Amino acid sequence: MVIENTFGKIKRVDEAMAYIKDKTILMFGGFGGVGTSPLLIDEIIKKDVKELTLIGNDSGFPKVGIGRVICNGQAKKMITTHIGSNPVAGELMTEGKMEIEFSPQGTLAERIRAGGTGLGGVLINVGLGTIIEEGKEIIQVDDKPYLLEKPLRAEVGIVYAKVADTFGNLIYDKTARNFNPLVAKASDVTIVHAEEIVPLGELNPEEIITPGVYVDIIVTGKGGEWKWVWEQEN
Amino acid sequence: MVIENTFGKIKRVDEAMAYIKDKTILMFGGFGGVGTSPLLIDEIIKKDVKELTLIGNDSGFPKVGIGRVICNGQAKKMITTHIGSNPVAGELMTEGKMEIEFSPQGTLAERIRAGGTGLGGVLINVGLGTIIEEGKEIIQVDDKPYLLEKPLRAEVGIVYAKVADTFGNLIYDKTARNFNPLVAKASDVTIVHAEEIVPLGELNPEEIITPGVYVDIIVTGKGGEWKWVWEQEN
Amino acid sequence: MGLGTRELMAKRAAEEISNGNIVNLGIGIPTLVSDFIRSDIHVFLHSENGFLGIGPKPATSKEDKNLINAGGFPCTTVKGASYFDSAESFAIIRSGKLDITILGALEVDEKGNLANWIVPGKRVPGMGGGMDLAEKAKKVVVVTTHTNKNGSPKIKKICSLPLTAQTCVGLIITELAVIEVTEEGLILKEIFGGTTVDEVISRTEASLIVSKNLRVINYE
Amino acid sequence: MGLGTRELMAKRAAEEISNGNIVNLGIGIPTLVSDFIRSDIHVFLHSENGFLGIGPKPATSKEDKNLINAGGFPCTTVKGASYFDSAESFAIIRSGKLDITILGALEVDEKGNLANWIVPGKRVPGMGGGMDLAEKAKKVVVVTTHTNKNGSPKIKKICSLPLTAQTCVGLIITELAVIEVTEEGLILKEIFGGTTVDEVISRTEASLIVSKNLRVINYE
Repeated sequence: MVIENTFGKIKRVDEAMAYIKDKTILMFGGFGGVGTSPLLIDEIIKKDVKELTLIGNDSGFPKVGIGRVICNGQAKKMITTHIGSNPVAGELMTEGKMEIEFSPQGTLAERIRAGGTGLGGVLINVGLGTIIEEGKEIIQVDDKPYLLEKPLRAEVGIVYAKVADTFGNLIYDKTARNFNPLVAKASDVTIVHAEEIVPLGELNPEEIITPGVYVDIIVTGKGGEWKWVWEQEN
Repeated sequence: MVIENTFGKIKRVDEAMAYIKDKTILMFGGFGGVGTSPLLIDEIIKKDVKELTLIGNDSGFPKVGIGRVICNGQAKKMITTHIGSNPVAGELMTEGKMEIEFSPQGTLAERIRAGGTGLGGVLINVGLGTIIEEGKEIIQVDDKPYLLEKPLRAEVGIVYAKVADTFGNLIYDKTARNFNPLVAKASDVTIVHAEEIVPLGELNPEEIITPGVYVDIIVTGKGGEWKWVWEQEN
Repeated sequence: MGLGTRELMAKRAAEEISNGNIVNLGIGIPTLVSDFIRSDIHVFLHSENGFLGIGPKPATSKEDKNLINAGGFPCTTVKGASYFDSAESFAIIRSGKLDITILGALEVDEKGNLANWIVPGKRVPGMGGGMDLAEKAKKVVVVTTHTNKNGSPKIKKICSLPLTAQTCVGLIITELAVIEVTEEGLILKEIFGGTTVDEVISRTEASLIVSKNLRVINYE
Repeated sequence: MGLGTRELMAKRAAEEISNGNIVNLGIGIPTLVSDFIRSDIHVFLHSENGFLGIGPKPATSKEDKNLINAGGFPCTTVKGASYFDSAESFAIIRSGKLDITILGALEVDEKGNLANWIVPGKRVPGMGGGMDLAEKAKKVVVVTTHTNKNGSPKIKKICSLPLTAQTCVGLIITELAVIEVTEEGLILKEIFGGTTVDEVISRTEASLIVSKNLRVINYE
């Protein structure tokens, strides 16, 4: 099967990594590490870029997902919902070495979607009467209070897909979908690690989850695969 | 193939129609009539309910889609983006017999999505400096102005799907998808006209567009099929 | 063989689930609830990552690294399951389509306020999807030990820890009792066999109204 | 056989489209543009209803009632096409992923303001997706007759009709000329063979700055 790089989006991993630098605002797909690209995480660690701002659902596990980047001391800030599965993230926060901004999970997902959808913000009433209110504007709609939640975008987004065609149309695998379609849309440069790249026309238009219009760079290859916590337990 | 009505969602058309009454706020899927259920439109006309508030992309054509309901004098108000393809809608508006509230198409889609997603509103900067601003609150986010666009929900939504399983998981057909997945989520009672109903487990979980959690009633059957404008021209 | 304390609580929580319900189970004891759902009803278990229709745990070596529940453990699917992204997953919660969520707690109080995400200065794991679930599920059932490790009551007059959500809890299930949150206050509806009303009251900081139809739960 | 006026305008508009572009064509003359896109480049045509990758018109009797473009006509797909709902369709537009939209106009003015959706008291069809497209496409190309049916200029100093979007237009293509909207004002860059700069100026209400490198377009 000959893959024509019609749109010039298929690149080598080192070409993709040129976009990830010190201080890059980096958004990542994944939930507990599932759906985070092992290959791109590995490359970020090898390149050892510093002072990243990370945006994503959680801080992974110490040896799984974005947790590896955090444990390698590469992040100065994280916007996330949960760091409980990675004790190192908690230590870095306590020691003041990594700033953490918590968002409720559904709110984080909507903020990223808003960033990818060109919205100026969304009004959400989850977190009212809690410390999540702090610093946020409260907007009344028909006499009910909502928090003004601002959109989130990143300079670079890393996305893990099952299959990409050469335009960057993507499908995902089961629960590895999670935040990936949201991240794909909310990043200035979207880098996709696809397990497989297929020619244009191979994907069923009904089944495409992310239209290729959002994808800038497609890489493929093996590397960085981690042992899952449940494999470690066995 | 035996269809078990495990969730009691599969009903007769007359049972479904009991939810559509005089003054019902009714949201409909479809774009230029494509993706609007011919069967349910036909039943609405037969039942001749009055003073409906209609929410949907456009007013169809006089003999196509929601246009048939409008031409039958059943709507007192419509929230929509375009009525140009149905001259009767324009006449009713001019004569003061049907109130029209226009929303830009992307804004209407987001307002319906917001209604189906439990948001209090979305901030959009399409329509700034136009008459779409009128009566809307302007919210500054990081010193940029946005219109506060309120969510839209309906009492009843009518949705046209290609296949439903017995839980109401739905897939659509090509461009007949359009507003249907949004309407399915934004209605207190979602009535789906599916071309086919299949047993639970027949649909691939990766390909389901609307999770059945949003669907209350599933009907199937033929009726009301119209001749498309491009067929009339031939 | 009798059930352990955790299983008793899980079994009681499962009684809250009806046919056709959409249910989200938190991690810990709530996860055990799925083992006790009646086999003659059809419910869909929701997973925050983006998935409706969690099935049983897979056999060892049959795990799929891309089919994982929100707690991080391999799972399977039931018939009628669907995958979606995390925004859609929380749209289901936020739009009120979740019938029941069963959650753990650090503290619950007389108004049904819930604190279960942070112990300032000690444990700051983040709220994950807890705020969305507590705020938006139609019914919030809390399953928790009656007191904490030091023996201090977790059912308080007023929560002292930062809240997860206000006035959200509907039912509290502990190893001692089942307590309903109402506008009149906390109603002690049921006690497990082996304890007494007096013991429950003495180990609860909040005021309890004892139901006239008190049920004593004796499973098996 | 020479091209008609409409086709000339469409052909000129097609020159604005480059390889890999995501393009939305309005109804009327803009729809004709697809016939003139260079065959050696690969572009994706976007349809507001929820579809990227519009292909050619199907043969008669090969139409699919569920495969329709935003203008209401049957169409086909190209390789790499994808379907999505209408919210996602406008997310593509609103997030700035549309490279070019080619639209009709009732009026355009010196600041690039566009009016193309309403003639108060006369024609009130609604804006459809026009506001989103005009406000959010990276480049807005207007294709319009130079004057209206009464011979009045459509390129005005200030639009008198209600606006579709402010300062959005980048390029104006008429049957007489190609005019670029810049911060300095409207630049007359090209005229079609058969007209003169003087004729263009006389039929335009807005001030025009004549380009020093004026191109005369003579197709074929």
